[in-house]
Amino acid sequence: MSSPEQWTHPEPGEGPAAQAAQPSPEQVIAGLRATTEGGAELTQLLTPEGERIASQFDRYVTDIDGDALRGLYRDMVLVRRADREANAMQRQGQLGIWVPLLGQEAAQVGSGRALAKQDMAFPSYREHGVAFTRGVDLRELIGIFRCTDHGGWDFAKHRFHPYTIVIGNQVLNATGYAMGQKFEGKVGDDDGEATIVYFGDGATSQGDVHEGFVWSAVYDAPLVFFCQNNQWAISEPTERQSRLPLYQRARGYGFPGIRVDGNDVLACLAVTRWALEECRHGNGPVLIEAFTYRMDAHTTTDDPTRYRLSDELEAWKLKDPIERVRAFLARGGHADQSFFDQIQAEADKFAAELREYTFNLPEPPPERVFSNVYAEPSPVLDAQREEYLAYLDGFATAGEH
Amino acid sequence: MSSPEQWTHPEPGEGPAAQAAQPSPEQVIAGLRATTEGGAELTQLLTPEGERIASQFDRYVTDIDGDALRGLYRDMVLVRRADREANAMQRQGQLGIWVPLLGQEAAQVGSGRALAKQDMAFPSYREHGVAFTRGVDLRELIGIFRCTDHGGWDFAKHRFHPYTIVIGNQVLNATGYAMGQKFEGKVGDDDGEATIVYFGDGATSQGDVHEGFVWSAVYDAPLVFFCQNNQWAISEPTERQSRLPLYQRARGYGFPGIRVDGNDVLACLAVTRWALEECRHGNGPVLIEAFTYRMDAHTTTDDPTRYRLSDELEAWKLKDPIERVRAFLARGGHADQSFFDQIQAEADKFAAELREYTFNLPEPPPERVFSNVYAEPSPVLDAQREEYLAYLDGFATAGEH
Amino acid sequence: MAAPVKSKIDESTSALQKLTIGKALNLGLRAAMEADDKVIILGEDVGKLGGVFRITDGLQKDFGEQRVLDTPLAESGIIGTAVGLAVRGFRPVCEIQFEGFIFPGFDQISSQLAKLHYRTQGRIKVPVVVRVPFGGGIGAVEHHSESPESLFAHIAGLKVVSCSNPADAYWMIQQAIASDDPVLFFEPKRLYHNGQLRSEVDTSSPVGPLFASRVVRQGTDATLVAYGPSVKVCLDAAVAASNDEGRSLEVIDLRTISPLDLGPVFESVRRTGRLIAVTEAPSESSITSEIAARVQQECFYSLEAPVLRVTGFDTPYPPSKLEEHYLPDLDRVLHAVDRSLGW
Amino acid sequence: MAAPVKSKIDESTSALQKLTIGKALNLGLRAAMEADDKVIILGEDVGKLGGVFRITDGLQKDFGEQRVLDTPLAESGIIGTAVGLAVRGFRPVCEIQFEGFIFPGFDQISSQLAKLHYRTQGRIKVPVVVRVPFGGGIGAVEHHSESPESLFAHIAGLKVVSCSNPADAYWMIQQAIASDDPVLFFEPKRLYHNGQLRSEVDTSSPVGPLFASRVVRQGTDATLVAYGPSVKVCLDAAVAASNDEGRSLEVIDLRTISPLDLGPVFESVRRTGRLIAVTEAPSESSITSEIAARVQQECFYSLEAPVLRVTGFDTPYPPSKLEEHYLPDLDRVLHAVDRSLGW
Ligand SMILES: Cc1ncc(C[n+]2csc(CCOP(=O)(O)OP(=O)(O)O)c2C)c(N)n1
Ligand SMILES: Cc1ncc(C[n+]2csc(CCOP(=O)(O)OP(=O)(O)O)c2C)c(N)n1
Ligand SMILES: [Mg+2]
Ligand SMILES: [Mg+2]
Repeated sequence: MSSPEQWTHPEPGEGPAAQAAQPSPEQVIAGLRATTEGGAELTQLLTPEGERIASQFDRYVTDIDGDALRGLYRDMVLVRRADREANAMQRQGQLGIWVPLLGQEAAQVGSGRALAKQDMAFPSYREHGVAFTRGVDLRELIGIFRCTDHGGWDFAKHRFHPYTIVIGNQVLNATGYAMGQKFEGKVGDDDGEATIVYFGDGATSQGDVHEGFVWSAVYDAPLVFFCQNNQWAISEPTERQSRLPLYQRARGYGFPGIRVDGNDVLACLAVTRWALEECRHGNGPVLIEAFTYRMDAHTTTDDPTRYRLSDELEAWKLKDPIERVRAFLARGGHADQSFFDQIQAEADKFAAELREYTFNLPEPPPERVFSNVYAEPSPVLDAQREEYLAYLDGFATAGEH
Repeated sequence: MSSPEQWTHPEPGEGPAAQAAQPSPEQVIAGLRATTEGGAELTQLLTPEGERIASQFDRYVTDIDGDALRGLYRDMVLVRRADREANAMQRQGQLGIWVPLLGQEAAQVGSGRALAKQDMAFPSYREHGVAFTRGVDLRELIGIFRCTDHGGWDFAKHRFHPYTIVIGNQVLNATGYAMGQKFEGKVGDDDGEATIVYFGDGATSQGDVHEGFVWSAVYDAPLVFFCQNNQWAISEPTERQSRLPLYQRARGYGFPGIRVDGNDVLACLAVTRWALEECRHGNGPVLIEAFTYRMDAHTTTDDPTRYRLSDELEAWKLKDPIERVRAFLARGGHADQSFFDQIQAEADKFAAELREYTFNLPEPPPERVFSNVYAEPSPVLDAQREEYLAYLDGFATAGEH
Repeated sequence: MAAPVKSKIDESTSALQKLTIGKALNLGLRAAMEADDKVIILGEDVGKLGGVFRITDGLQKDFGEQRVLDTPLAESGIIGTAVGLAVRGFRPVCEIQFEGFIFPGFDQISSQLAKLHYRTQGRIKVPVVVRVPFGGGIGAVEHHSESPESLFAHIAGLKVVSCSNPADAYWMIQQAIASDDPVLFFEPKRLYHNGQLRSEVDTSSPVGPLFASRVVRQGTDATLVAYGPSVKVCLDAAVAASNDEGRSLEVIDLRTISPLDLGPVFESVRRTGRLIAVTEAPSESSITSEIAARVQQECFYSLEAPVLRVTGFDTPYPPSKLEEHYLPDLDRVLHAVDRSLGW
Repeated sequence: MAAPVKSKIDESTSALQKLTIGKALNLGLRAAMEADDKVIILGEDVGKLGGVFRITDGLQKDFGEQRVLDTPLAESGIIGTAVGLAVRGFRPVCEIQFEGFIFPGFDQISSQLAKLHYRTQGRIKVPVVVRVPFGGGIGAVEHHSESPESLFAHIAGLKVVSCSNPADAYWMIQQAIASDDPVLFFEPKRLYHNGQLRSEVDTSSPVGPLFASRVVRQGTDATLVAYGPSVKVCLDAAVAASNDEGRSLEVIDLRTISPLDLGPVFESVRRTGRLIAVTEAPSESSITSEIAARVQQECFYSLEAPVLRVTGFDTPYPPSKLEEHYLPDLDRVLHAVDRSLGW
């Protein structure tokens, strides 16, 4: 089912079959490397086993008490549950495609919850978890994947920009936005504004990401570059994009870069708060590399068995972002089984509502093809619309369609 | 005469007049900064006063005896003389435009002379000095500026690629070429091949330059990135492109970057030899920032009085790349006045030949418009050519044209 | 939508000024910046230098470095940050130094600038203007003389215009900035400082709507349609045809390249029966192709000869010593008129 | 010029194979790689994964990582390094994952790939092929269903082709690779694995020259011209018109988009008097505009109705739930035939 031929509606038996991946020695090594902790430079506050460890970033999470941590846990469980539901809906033919975030919940919820209301976020296409933290109803997002629209939320209200699929180019848009915050004098104190932009490990190779680094450095833009290094750009491991850990890229531009355990929601929260604070006060930009792992396929059209070993996935399961919070909460007596059960029930309901909504999503009307191409009227397009609608009407009248 | 309206053939009195530049405080500071020695990290073998100082790169120039140094001196004098001649020819209306290299002779001759015969060079548009070291007859280059062609030399024979005007995009072409050297197994020992690519400080902001860095690092391409930081991208100081010295950009990619005194021909030779050797042996790529100064206008259409102070130029004159070699040669008894006179005479002859050739450059025939669009025949274009030539013939017959 | 309000310029000086196209653009930009402090200019060398053509001359001095930005050298960066600035509420005006350097910004133009309004069902507006000096005839080196406007006309979501005279330059740039849609604004660089075109501009009231073509010379025997620098060529040809052969040629300045406003062209062709479309761009899959395609459809029974095109050839722009052969000139236009009349 | 030589594939298997377009492309690439070891493939995910459409399936395994390169994620890098590799003597075949992602590579295509041969008066050849899966109808998200081929047709120095069936896919890709000119090769992605089109391919001899159009169905009442995925639509329409209304439609597969080979179209229109040009791309300033412009000129006295166009609309590609409205289908083509015949 996860075969790529999905794209082209193959008949059964059409197209080459997925084969078991034949990893090269380098790939095995790369896989192993990827499952280390991300190197000595990795910032971690919560180990995979759920132990809280001290960090220089502790002061950014002093307010995170049991309650707050339960909140983060809930966020992640709900987001994961919705992700799995959407994935299942795609398998059932209810969505054209789904882009799973499985494994990246901590990176997204941690960074998303670090944002203040006045901050702006520019996502790529996998940031359903960030969307959730920005108050976007995931039902407003599902149309993208049911192919009824390109995103239905109120971008200005949620301060959450539309998804961008063209790899890397939202980085420049975010840079411009952050420059605007600066030009408007909204930077300089605790109430300052900042922008965060999300992109992947693969995206770091694009010229636009570089230009975003150059511009934001030159204009001191209050911008946090949040790179989720999930180890893979579809089938290509991070080694295809860089010799060095990606957070080190910042070194060449003169702003700080930091690597955080992307499966540690507390660390992601702390480090992103620090970075945003830097930006708010005019010390931006900052690059964060969240070291994480894409636990599912790239999208539902992808077949990762062709290019990576299941061992790798098994190793990363031990670092699951949700399990470690659960362990910490349980061990510290911050939550008991009834809490976990209640969250699970809430998540099931959340997913059911998403499913229900999706199934009932109306088909957009044909005139939508022609709507909003321009903000101002276009006679040429008006004529095309009129002509096409008249043509459709012809069928209706003739009863043929 | 150096007014920009040149571009659009203004009538006398048309267009805004050039004003005396009103430097901002930052610009003054930037200007001062630019005239320091380039920082503690600057590699220098010959001081502006012509003293030879010890360097870890000495071992790359052990063969540079008096003879060889006189050769480098000659190269620089000839190249500068030709540059001035071309500049004058432009003023006299004989060239459409000229791109002066004044002040960058050491960077170009030093790096160019470091190349082995089998190496390949990709220039930008100011590398007349490099062209000279590659054995390109400058007369084959003048057509570009007389606008009769886009470069007339034998690119494969000289291993000197056509000029590229679109900022930065030759960097990717050079990267591909260097990858090819590697794929062909021409890398790995003393006889290995390498490629060098030239670009400016402004170019470092372009996405293509970044992608060249990424690709060459990932494919271990034998490529020397030679950035002539001449402090200006037309009217913009380097501070508009980067917070950090440009050679540090390499840090983020995992290959070495080094800053060399671009007005020191010996240092440029040594450092480039080192970098090429690294590449030849498979340890590429390498970034070199040659810290130099554009002593003339950006091109003959530019008016630098609008954006920089003459003080800056005066300070840089004290670091003239030719004078320091002359001082060293004279002081060490490696050359006497008759040598300098002889070189000057040779340079004058060289320039006169260039002038003579330029004046006699034939106009290209009209059919050239249609030639070589494709390597293989194109009937559509053939028809356009025939039709146009017949139309021209009509005039000839009618005696009207 | 921010309509162009009365500018300080008008108050301080007479409403009628004799201007070149270059000066008119400069004053138009100034007026737009005075009218709306969300208007900002960004590009390479637009600050102290005033741009390589001096179109932004004096603006940084008067409006400061946060409204006239000398940017890093990267066109994708210029367009991409302009999109972000527009999302934030600014009205950015980008300068691309020469049309040949717009291509590194192509992705931002086609994937973001053109589509953001559609993608968001109108929730996000991107009132960005991209100013592009274009065309040949200035004796320049490579990449400095091209005419890529047709590429942008093919991309839905963009508006594309070109001015041909000082009054249009002054007003169209302000109207483009006031428009809530992204506008690619093509400026006939070889005419910037052309004194022949210097003419009185009424800075007190606009010359008409932005997205409208205009008959600039009336005639009865055949119709010429052009835009930007080719309008002057056509007008000169019409004068010559009238003087030398007593022929009456109608000339239409397209002004808006996308959306096309072909109403005046159809109307004219129904009268004259003949149309010649003129542009410096290569002909293949171009605006002139579109004009021919639509005119043959709308005026099928009126055409007495096929629509003819006088264009640059389907070659890269040649070395500029050869550009007189490449560029449509008065003779080639008149030759096409002869062919049309002789059909 | 390296002509496609007889491939190992032919020897090991029968010369007649039943193939889909996707498989034919895969075998065509394999044959080209066997014939000339300077042929290398580069793109995103073309190695182990075999490309997201599996067109390069198995090639890295058999030819190694230096001939099938999984590149960093950057399209300007893919095209730009391919140009450099070509200068070095390689024959690179780039894969752009979806047509919507070609734009970051636009500058390298227009400034280097298209012009290097001209700029150097033929001293440097750039035999690069850029493979681009294009078109809609696959129910995809944004940027995965566009048809940008007209943009490249407008750029002189490029050749642009598109295949519509397995035999052409197999041979045209080899001919494109063997060509010394840069070729943009547009592949009808929605037909890659379409079993209906699966047909016998004679792998022993080519189907004809690369840059030539072809009449794929003869007819007398009107002519349909199309390329890529629209050829199937036109053929289906012709069958329907014949079955339902006894109408005889001629169908021409353009195959070469630039240079256009309109000879067969002119010849056909002179017989039928009517032409409908079909494409998924927006119509404005497109290849269909060019076809209309040239046909109205060359066949002025033969046309009994104007050239009509059935195209995508001048909007961005809509959310794919709406694509059935956007894409020309059999009904819209037949509707245009009706209009033409009723003119
Ligand atoms: C410019 C561009 N090229 C190619 C693609 C196709 N594509 C979609 S996602 C992807 C990989 C992205 O990898 P990464 O940046 O690591 O993000 P991830 O998907 O892992 O979150 C590719 C190649 C695209 N969307 N845009
Ligand atoms: C893509 C592109 N944008 C703009 C230009 C116009 N332009 C020509 S040279 C130049 C400045 C280049 O500065 P730098 O890279 O420092 O090189 P230098 O001229 O100083 O040698 C600019 C903006 C261009 N040629 N190409
Ligand atoms: Mg990734
Ligand atoms: Mg410079």
